[in-house]
Amino acid sequence: MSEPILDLHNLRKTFGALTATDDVSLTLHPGEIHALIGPNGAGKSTLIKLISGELRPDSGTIRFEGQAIDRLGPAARARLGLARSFQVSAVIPGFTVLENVMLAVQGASGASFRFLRPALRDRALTEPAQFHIAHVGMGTRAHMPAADLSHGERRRLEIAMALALRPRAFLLDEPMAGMGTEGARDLTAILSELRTEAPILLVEHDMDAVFALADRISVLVYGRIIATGTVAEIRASEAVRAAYLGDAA
Amino acid sequence: MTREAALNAALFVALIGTALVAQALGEGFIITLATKAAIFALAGVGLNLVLGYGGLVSFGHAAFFGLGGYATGILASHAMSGVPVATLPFTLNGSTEMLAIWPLAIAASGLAALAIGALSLRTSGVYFIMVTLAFAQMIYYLAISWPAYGGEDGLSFYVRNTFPGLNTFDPIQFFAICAGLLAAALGLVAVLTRSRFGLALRAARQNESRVVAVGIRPYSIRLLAFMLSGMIVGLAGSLYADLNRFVSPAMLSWHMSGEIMVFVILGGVGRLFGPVAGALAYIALEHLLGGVSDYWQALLGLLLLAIVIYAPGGLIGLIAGRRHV
Amino acid sequence: MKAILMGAVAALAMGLGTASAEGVKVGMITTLSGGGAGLGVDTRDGFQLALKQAGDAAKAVELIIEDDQQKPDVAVQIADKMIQSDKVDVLTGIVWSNLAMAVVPAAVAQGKFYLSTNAAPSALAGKGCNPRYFSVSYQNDNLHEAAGAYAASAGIGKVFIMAPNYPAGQDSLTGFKRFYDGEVVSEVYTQVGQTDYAAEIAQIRASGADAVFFFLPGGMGIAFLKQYAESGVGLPLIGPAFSFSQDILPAVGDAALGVKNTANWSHDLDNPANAAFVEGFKAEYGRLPSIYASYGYDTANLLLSAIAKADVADAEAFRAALQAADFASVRGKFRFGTNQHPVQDIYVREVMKEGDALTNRIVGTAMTDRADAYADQCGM
Amino acid sequence: MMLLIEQALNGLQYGMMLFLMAAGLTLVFGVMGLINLAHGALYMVGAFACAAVAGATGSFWLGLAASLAAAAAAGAVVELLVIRRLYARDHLDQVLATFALILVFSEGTRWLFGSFPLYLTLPPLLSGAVTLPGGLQYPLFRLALIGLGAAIAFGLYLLITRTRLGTRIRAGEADREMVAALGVDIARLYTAVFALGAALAGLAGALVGTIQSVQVGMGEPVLILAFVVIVIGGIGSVKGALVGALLVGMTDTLGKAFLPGVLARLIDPSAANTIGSAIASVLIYVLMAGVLIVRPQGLYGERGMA
Repeated sequence: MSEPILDLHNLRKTFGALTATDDVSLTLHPGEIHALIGPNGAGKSTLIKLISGELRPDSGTIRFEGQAIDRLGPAARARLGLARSFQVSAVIPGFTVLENVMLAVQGASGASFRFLRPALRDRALTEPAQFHIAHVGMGTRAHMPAADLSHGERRRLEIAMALALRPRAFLLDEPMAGMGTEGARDLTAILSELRTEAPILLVEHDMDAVFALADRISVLVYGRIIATGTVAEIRASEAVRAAYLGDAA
Repeated sequence: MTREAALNAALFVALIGTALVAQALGEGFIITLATKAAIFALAGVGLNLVLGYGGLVSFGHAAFFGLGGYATGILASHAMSGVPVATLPFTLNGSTEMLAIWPLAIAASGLAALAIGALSLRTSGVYFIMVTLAFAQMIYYLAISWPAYGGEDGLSFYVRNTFPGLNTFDPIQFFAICAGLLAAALGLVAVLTRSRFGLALRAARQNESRVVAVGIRPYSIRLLAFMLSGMIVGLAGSLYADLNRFVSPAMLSWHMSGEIMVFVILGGVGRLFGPVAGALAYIALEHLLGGVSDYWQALLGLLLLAIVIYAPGGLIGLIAGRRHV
Repeated sequence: MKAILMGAVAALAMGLGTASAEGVKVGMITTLSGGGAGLGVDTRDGFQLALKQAGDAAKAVELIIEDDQQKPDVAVQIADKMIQSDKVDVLTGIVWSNLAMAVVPAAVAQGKFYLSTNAAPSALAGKGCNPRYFSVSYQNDNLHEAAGAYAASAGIGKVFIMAPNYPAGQDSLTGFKRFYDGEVVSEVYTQVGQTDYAAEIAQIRASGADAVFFFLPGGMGIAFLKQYAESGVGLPLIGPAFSFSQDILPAVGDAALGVKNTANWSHDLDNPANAAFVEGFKAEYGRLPSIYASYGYDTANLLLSAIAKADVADAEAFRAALQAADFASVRGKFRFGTNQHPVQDIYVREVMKEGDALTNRIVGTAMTDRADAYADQCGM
Repeated sequence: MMLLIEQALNGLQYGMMLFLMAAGLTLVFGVMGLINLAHGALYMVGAFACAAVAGATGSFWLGLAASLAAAAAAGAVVELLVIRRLYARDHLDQVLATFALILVFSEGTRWLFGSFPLYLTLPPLLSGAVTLPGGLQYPLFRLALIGLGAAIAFGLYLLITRTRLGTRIRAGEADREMVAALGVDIARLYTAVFALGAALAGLAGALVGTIQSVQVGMGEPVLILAFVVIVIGGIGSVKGALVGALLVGMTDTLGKAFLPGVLARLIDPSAANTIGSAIASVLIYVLMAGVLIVRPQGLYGERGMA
């Protein structure tokens, strides 16, 4: 196997008496979709926050493309190409689609301290932004405020923003949440395209999507990874059944 | 031209027109009122940068208003006494030249804003409000109890500072200076908020974690905005000092912070001309209601309540409709 | 009918007697709201009482009154308005030194007369004196100097002195020390507007002083006195009249009984002008006048005396008329020194009970014909 | 030594009064997420109610009861008419609306009572000084204030940990939607908490007004100090409010009492006096800045709130 893009090693995070992340090790390799599943409260969100840098682990290390990133803040990690999308839809509601994606382009460029030229006339921002918007099929919506988009459109906007960050890896936190069947099908198609850009660590409840997309699946229960394997291996795992269905193991 | 743009133009024309008509009628005091409105609007424009566009509720901008004023008063009083303000690390002589005073007033308030901002921006939400308020109070108490520049009594400098080619003691000419600076500040804020910097600042107001996720640190963006805001408000303070030929700790008090905030909110938060509308309305209300009742501030309070509850977009929002910022 | 005719004749005579056919516009800027409103209200009432008692002689005066809210910037703006818009000839009424410093220099520079009813900072008595500026009340240091002189003459060996940390407070302690020859065991500056004096009272208790001199105007003094009375310290108190003037004595209550304070006026001063003033004030407003009311009253009478002699448009003549101080002061004798501040006697008063009401009674004279420490520096 | 003890008692008494103010402020923020600038106005209402009733009846105790009742009633009315429209708004609207309330309350009070300060007389039971063990004389009323403050702090502790209202308050701090989902009448809970905070502020106003003076605007300096207290203690934490209040009370009192003296040993005494008292007056803000550098969420604050 190739060198992992993202390598979590023995991460641990506690909140008082609660151990939210318990000795988690996990890798993400080029070209793959690695899904992270687990019942509610298993610590998926905490783990994503540890990776994105919003939380700091009590112990353990995170390497990204071979480099330890434990000391970097979330903004710095994003600039390295660790792109995140959110559990709760996260766009700038008052901005148009174009402005949202421009913001991402600007973030990736690392040049926010420019004061004179109007951003909307800055071709270094607008051209890549238009490109990514077209890429997710939102070309006709470019000047619509994000707040007025449908749920599915907003998801696509997020993908466009993630693409604009020129990511080396995606962290996708329940991208299907709240979508209808059709929306979920559309997005599944988009995600399988996205993997050609960069590998994806996918946290998702929609099992159909997970089983359709994932190369590997890790199951998180009470902060621990109880199983990692291919779709078939996970389907067959007794431990996973026990955790999800409450069968006596 | 959109409805809001037309309204903005009308507001500026109203401000200038009031002063010109007053000049024609020989009503010197109305010009003074218009000058005061222009200065308050300038302070509001400065605050609006962080409050409206940055979403940072600073309750301590009186600190920068007062520092700009004190810088002016101190320089002018030293110029009169002939004693240098400082001899270390370099000799700083007093001055009565506005063109020499403004950069120093702006620098003083900008430095203070940098220091206060650097600490306050570590917090957010309601902490930020209270911390900015507390820092302003700290400067207020220092000004009161530091005897060198008049303490509680304030500092008088009797003669308005000078501007090349103009007679600043003529109300209309001083008004022209203030209105000119207001226009310049409006232009500056318009350019800033549309730039890359402005894009990031406005985005951070609406969704901070999203901005972080695209790799931009809101802290640096906000700190710079806070500093620029403090500098504009400091310039307004300098002009206000010249308007009254007098500075006192009252310029630093939390009521002043509240009033600057009222100019912004009365007019419309995050609207370029909101502070102009707010300051004009405030001065007009003060002048008109003040004549009706000694308790005019109670009426002002009720009016503000009505605006907050029923018209959160402020006066401009009422007329020009809602808008996405 | 006859009365009206008489009045008209008198008015006509007045009109002929003075060159001032146009009348004199007077702008009064004083504090009518906020914690210091009591002082401004008495100043205004005293001034208006004098105009009322003057009858037709006062018809030449058009009085405009505005509230400065005890805020210097508001005072400056009112002054601008009165000068630019109302075109007044004379300004008066400011209670507080910081407001006076903000208004007076600019007003006299624009050719207006200013008659001070109370505040008289040292900056306007010495180098900053001005031909158009008159203080009718005193120079700020006067009552404190008198307190120092009294403490020295009463043989008080060690004294604890205290004032707010602002220029008038610093002037106060300097003024006290100017005439006090004993030992100052401790000199304490409190915060302006401070309302809790527990820490200072603890220091007084520990200081070993024989007496306490304090200058805490307005609400500060009331709070201090009430807390001091509860503390069980019990050292004698000395202060200028401000903390014992009639407007606040009821608030202080019995805590003030027996306190010695210095003043250039008291309601029991025995002269006809004072009797007319005190009786008139009680009849008009239903309360005893305070020292501020007496200053307002004297200022109005001084102004009327000058109007009767000269036209305000003739600045030199009007100034000379003011300098003559040809009016019956409630203080008895009254004249101006070279810097146009009063030369006057300053008394020691004691707080006592008159029936149920607390008031002051004169028990001695602290200084006679006192001018002020800054007159020499004035170049007039 | 005696001086130090007396000053420490003074700091303690000051801190207790600040706690009464800060407790309401921090509760209202913790439970409703509301920043209330008008809290100082309720302090003033309590003081005026006490002065008016004590003046009319001659009984200080009736006045004290009136201060509690009037402030609680004013709090409830304000909550019903204005404040409850603000819970869903951002802090900016809350700041402006409650700033407007200050103007209305101040001018309204001025209209009712005039511009002159009012004064209260101590009840004979509590006036005068007592001699403490060790021979220190100390005003009885201030001693009573310390005791009362401690009792109220303990009472609040019991209220929050032992009663149903307390359970709801804690639940409301943890998760607002959850409390509503559990069927608690959230509107009534909010009104009750606001009135409770108002009553505490009103009581503090009456007590402090008794030793100082009762006047329009008296609540504003105290309000800002209460802000400093809860920023230091951690917004939303009653325990933090107590610790913060005592810290601020002690720092302020001891700083003012001893800093000029300490400074006088280092520099010219007359300059030390003025400079010392200037520095002493900003000491609590320095304390606050120090706490914020180390813990931006305050001593007992939740990390997420900062």
